[in-house]
Amino acid sequence: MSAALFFIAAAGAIAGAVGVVLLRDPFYSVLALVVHLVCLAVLFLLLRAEFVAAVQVVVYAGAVMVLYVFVVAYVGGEGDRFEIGRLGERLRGSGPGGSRARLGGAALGGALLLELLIALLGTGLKGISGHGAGYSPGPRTFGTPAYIGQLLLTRFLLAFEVASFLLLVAAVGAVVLARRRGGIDDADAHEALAPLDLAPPRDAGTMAEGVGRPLAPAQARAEGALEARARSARSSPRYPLR
Amino acid sequence: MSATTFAWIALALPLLGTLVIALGYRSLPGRSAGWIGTATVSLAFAAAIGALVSLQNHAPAHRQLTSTLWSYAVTVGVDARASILVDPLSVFMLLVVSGVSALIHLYSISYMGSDRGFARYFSYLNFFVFSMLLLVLAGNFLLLIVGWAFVGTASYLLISFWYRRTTATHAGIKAFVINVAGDAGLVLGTYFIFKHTGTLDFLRAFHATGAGAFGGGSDNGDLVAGCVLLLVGAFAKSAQIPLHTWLPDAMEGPTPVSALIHAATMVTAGVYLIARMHPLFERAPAAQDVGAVIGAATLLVAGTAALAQVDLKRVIAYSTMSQIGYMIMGVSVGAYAAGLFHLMTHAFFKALLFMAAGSIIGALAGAQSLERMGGFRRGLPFTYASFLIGGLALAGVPPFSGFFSKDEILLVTGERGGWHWALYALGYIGALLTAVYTFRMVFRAFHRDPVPEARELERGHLHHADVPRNPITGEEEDADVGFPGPRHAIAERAPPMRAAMTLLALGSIGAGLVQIPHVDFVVDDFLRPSFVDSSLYVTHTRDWMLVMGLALGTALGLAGIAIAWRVWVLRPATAARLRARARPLYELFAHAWYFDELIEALVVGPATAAGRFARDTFDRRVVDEALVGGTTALIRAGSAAVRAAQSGFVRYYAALLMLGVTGVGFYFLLQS
Amino acid sequence: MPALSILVWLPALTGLLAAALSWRPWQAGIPPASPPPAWWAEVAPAARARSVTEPGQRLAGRLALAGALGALGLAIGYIVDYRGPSAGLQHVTDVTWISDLGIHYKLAVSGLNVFLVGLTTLLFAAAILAANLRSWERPRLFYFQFMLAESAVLGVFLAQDLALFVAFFDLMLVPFYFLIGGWGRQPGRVRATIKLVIYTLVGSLLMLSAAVATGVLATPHGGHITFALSALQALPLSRGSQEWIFLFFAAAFLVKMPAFPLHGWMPDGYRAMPIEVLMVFSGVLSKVGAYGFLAIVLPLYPQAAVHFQTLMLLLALASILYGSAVAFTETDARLIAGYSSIAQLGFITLGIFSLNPQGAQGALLQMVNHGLVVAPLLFIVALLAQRSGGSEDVRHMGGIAFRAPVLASLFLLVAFATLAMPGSANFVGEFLILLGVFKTKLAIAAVAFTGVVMASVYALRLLIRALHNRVGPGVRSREISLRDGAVLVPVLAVIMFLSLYPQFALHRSEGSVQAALAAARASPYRAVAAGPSSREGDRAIRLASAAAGCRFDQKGMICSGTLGRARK
Amino acid sequence: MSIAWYLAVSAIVFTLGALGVIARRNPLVVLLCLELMLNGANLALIAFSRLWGNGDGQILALVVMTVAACEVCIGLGMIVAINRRRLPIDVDELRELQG
Repeated sequence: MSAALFFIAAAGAIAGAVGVVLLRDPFYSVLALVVHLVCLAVLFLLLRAEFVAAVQVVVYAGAVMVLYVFVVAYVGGEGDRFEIGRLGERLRGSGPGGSRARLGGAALGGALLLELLIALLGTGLKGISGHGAGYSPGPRTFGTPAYIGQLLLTRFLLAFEVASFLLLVAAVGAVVLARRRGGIDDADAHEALAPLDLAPPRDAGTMAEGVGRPLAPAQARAEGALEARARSARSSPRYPLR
Repeated sequence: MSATTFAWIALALPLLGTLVIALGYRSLPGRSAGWIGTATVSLAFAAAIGALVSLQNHAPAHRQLTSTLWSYAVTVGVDARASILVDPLSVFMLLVVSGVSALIHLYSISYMGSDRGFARYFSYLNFFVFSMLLLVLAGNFLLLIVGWAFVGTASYLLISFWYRRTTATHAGIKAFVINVAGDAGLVLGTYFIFKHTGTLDFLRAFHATGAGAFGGGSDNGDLVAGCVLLLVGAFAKSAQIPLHTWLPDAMEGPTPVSALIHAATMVTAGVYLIARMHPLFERAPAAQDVGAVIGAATLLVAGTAALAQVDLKRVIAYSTMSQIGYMIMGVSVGAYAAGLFHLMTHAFFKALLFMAAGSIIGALAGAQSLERMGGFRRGLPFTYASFLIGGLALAGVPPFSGFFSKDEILLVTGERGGWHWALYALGYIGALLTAVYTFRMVFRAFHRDPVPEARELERGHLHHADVPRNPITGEEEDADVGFPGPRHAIAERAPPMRAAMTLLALGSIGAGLVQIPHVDFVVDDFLRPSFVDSSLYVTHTRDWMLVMGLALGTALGLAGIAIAWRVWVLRPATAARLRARARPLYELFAHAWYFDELIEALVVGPATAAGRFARDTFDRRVVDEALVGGTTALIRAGSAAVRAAQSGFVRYYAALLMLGVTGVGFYFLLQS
Repeated sequence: MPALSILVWLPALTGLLAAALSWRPWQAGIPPASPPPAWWAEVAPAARARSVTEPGQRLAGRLALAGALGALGLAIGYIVDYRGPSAGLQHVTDVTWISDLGIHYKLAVSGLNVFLVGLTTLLFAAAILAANLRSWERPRLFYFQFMLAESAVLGVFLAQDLALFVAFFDLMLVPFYFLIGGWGRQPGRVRATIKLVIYTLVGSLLMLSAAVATGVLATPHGGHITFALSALQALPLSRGSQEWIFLFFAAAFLVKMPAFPLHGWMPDGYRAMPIEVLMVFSGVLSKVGAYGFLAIVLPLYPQAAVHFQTLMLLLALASILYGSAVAFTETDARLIAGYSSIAQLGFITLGIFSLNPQGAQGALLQMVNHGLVVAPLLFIVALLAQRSGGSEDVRHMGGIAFRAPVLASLFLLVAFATLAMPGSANFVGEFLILLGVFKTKLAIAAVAFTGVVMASVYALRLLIRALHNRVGPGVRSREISLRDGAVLVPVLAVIMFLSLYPQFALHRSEGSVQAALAAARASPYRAVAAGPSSREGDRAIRLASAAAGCRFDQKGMICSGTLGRARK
Repeated sequence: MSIAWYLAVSAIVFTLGALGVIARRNPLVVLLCLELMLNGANLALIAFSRLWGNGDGQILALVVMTVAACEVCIGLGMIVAINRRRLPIDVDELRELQG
């Protein structure tokens, strides 16, 4: 039973990862990552890490990914193909796509994978082929929230606090970076965005915008003008939901 | 007071004068600078007399006194103290130098009276006297070298006194560099002696030499090397072949300077040196022979060259060279007393000749060429008289001083016998030449029909040039420099000049009488204590040689005068005819045997070329391009390689990171 | 006397203080009251005008000057306080700096460095006084860098720990990098700075590696590593390692001097530096190399010193002849001074590697003398340039003497001291140096004398071309001003004093010099250096080294016991 | 299932993420690939913690998640800022430091 579950979850996780890497469209990549995370959570469960699995689903697949979705919806960016060869091409300036670079990249990845496998599986650990330490189900046994909580608030209190502080800093940093005015904004950005500031679209920030409902003609024109200017600088159109 | 105290005073006074004049060059009114200088030197002369008197009070055996003020450089085996050695020899030089210097200071007050650099001139001149006294009083090698170089410096400063003249500055640097070469020889010779004796002090070194520091026998290799190197110094200073070329050019300096430094005192330092070092030289006969031969050669070369010069001062300069040739030869063959005696008389009559020449030059407003002279006999009677006295003394006509001193040198030379007879003969040939060129000057300048300037002078009007010109190149002087200045001085109109010349004339006449064979031996007896340890200090001579020498000297002197009379007065055309007949010989003499050209080609040219090559080619090509260029190119290449990695592609960095991780992992896998 | 650290760090601290106190942010950028004459820009591009206008300019300058004078006072105190010809260190300051590496912060006064310290403080005081006569851009930074340089140089001279020496040696480079690059004369100051830095840095790195190697190799098995010179002298290295370490040190020091053929940075560097900086650079920094040879190399690597003696002597000889020959034809007055100092430092190296007391004594004296002489010479060159229309080319000078007799006389004194006129202390130095060389290698001494003669040629040539002959076209001669005189006269006074009484310096340094030479003179390889024929020399070595408990193998001499330890 | 299988999966995921970081140009996707790598590491951590029956690995995994979250915040914030500056959303175009 657990074996079957493992294979399904593992297949899902790997598939999700492949999807993240290969899919052209950032939005699809995000969704693939969600799939991957969920499958990973299943694997965690199989490893008796209930709390971590829960956190994985709630925090990662839930919160973080939603953030992604919003940013992708706001920024978008052109979908690019998975193409190692482009790298070498970029480096050489824009020459013809190098098959050598592609080969090198692949070889590199292969070598890394091989090494990791050897390193992880080839370790002299005897238990690695077993199912791990003994496990007796119980209220506060290995992996339960109580167990984790106790560890976090006793042995790893410092790490816990530091992590929380790190989160705080990150939050503040994100706000500073992403806020509209000041700091890194330059003058023409100001007046370029002025119309948006003064007269936000009626349904700005609501789901309707994300769904891309046709707007009122006046706004359409206003935004169209804005789009034109934006497109000139930003090479990709604002990303619409399909 | 003891003799050393007097000596220190004599040494200190001119220095004091230098400082006073130099510091007060603005505030000193009128000619007071000149009077101060004269006063200090005269006082130094007085102090010298004091030293003489108090030295004579000692017993002859104890007439070598030393005195040390402070230790100059006493370290790691070197003993150089500020010490002086007072003995008859140094006192003798002290007297001659300070005496002649005092007179020449006096002369200069009028002669340089109208020069803008009056104060500067006298501070330099006092500095020279100080240096010369330091040289003769020095009690060890280091101090001797110091004085040696100081007189060279003073001579440089005074040669290029009129520093706006390119010819003067050239002459100055030439004189200085040749003298520095001499200093180098002196220092190196000192090393050789120090190496064996282990001391720089004269008396100790001589004592050690006597005690066999250079081995028992004579002609020890190092000793000969050292003495020859000392001779190099002596030759450079005393203008002996081949280091003599600076002296004729040195005539660029003011005439009193030529009289003092380049005739009477400094150029005779070489003679003093050899006399002072006789304990060393007598153990190195080879070096002595070198000195004798060079001296003889110089007296011939200079004598012949003097025949063909047209510049009055240059003629006298060459005659100085040849006279010093006599002295060097004399002290090298052991005729110490005779050589120093000739040094004294020569100081008198040569200074006198130069002063008289200065008077003529003044009358000609700066022109020095014999071509422009003639017939000054009536215009400048006093100058004529003194020039004649000097000339007779120089030509060695009895009873003038030169007659006794020169003949005594040759006499002792002959007494040595052997190959010295050759030197003896050469000496007398030189005597004939001397008489000829001396009276060539006399007749061409004072006899024959008067030049315009002379006529004006007879009418009582002193000629002034409308624009001052450089007597050598004829180019216009730039007016900043005083000379010839608004007015010139001639002895007839300047009491100080006349006073100085009178005294010197008396000296030139009478100085010979202090040492007349079979009559008195003042110089011999006075100097003997300095040469007690000398094996060559001979005074008694065989009578027939004495008689022959005196007769020969007189005859040759008169003959020379007769020849000159015949050639330049009776038949003035003769000179031109001779010149035309023996053109190459004349050229040889006129170019002074082409020594200048030789040195130019052998030393100066190559050195300059090497310098150019080093600067323009080597420094630029090899050092700058090969070394520096190579280094920078290397660095550039390296930095370029590193910079290429900084492409700015984040993905590229990531790839490199991965590569690194893979590599590290690979390494560890291989390790396990 | 107060601790040496005060002397070392006083300049840097006052420099910092000056920078801090003279900060006038609210009145920056006031234009100069009177525009400078056109030629002034060529003489001193960094200077805006003779009149000090920059806010805080005067205060910064005065404070820096006060610091320099304070250091000078302390240095004089140390010189006066220095006792006798004893070889020992005095006023030792010894603090453990990095205990794990055995690096000590150890400063001390010895007969070798006491006069160099005096020279350093004197020249820096003079140079800062000279700098005060001009107005600089960014004065606070300028004076701070200047004082920092003084601290670094003092540290180099006083350091008694190899690592500390290296640290100060490299610290020296920093301020000069900025001083030349930031205030140098255009054009070409950047190129000059790069050249200088590359040259010096390569040398420094070689030296660093050599120093580390010394500390490591000298550590006995199980012993604790140390870099203190006194300790290292007790642990000599094997001959093989001594030799390459010697070469590394020699490279660093010869570049610093500079010596032929490593002088490539010199012409550009000299042309580019502001004259005040050049005064100390040429006067003091060039001595660091020579001092390093005397205080570090000879005591620590005696066998290598003996082994490379001939090589070093020939290099020095080449420097003498080359420098003299170029100075002989050069027309840029600065470069005449520059190449002449190459020749002078050649003499100093000659003296040091004659490896006998006279030579070393002379070399030490000559270091001080050359510093005392070259700084005023360069300053006078600047003064002449002001009078000859801003050009430092002797072909544009001439006839300056007539309206400026005092300046002429000062120049005369300096010039004659430069050519080692007998009667000057320089002559005593050269006399001792050549005497030492004469005793070691007669031929080399004889050839070196040509350098003496050529020195008289180029010095007089400079003097005559500048002061005498006809007045040059652009020359507007005028008398030296009192302020400029205030820079020159103290230095000249010291020159005069040393000329009259060199014993003052010789007496104090005698013991230390002999101590520095002792190891090299005691080295068994001396036998080769002095041995009549090679075979006898070898026998002599074997005897001497056997006595010293050493044996031979293909790696050279392996010592054990008293002299050193065997290394595999 | 034996621990080895989990480890294998984590290795594969990590490698995929790494390749993605190299190969993709859209910063958003690059961030996602970073997440993949972190998750691969997480899986390994948890597997090992299971192997030892010790919770430390899980705690570390939690910390890694926190870090990942922070990284996402900052990364996305920067992307938004970049987008605000009208700069192309492409890591290859963003080469100079002063935009």
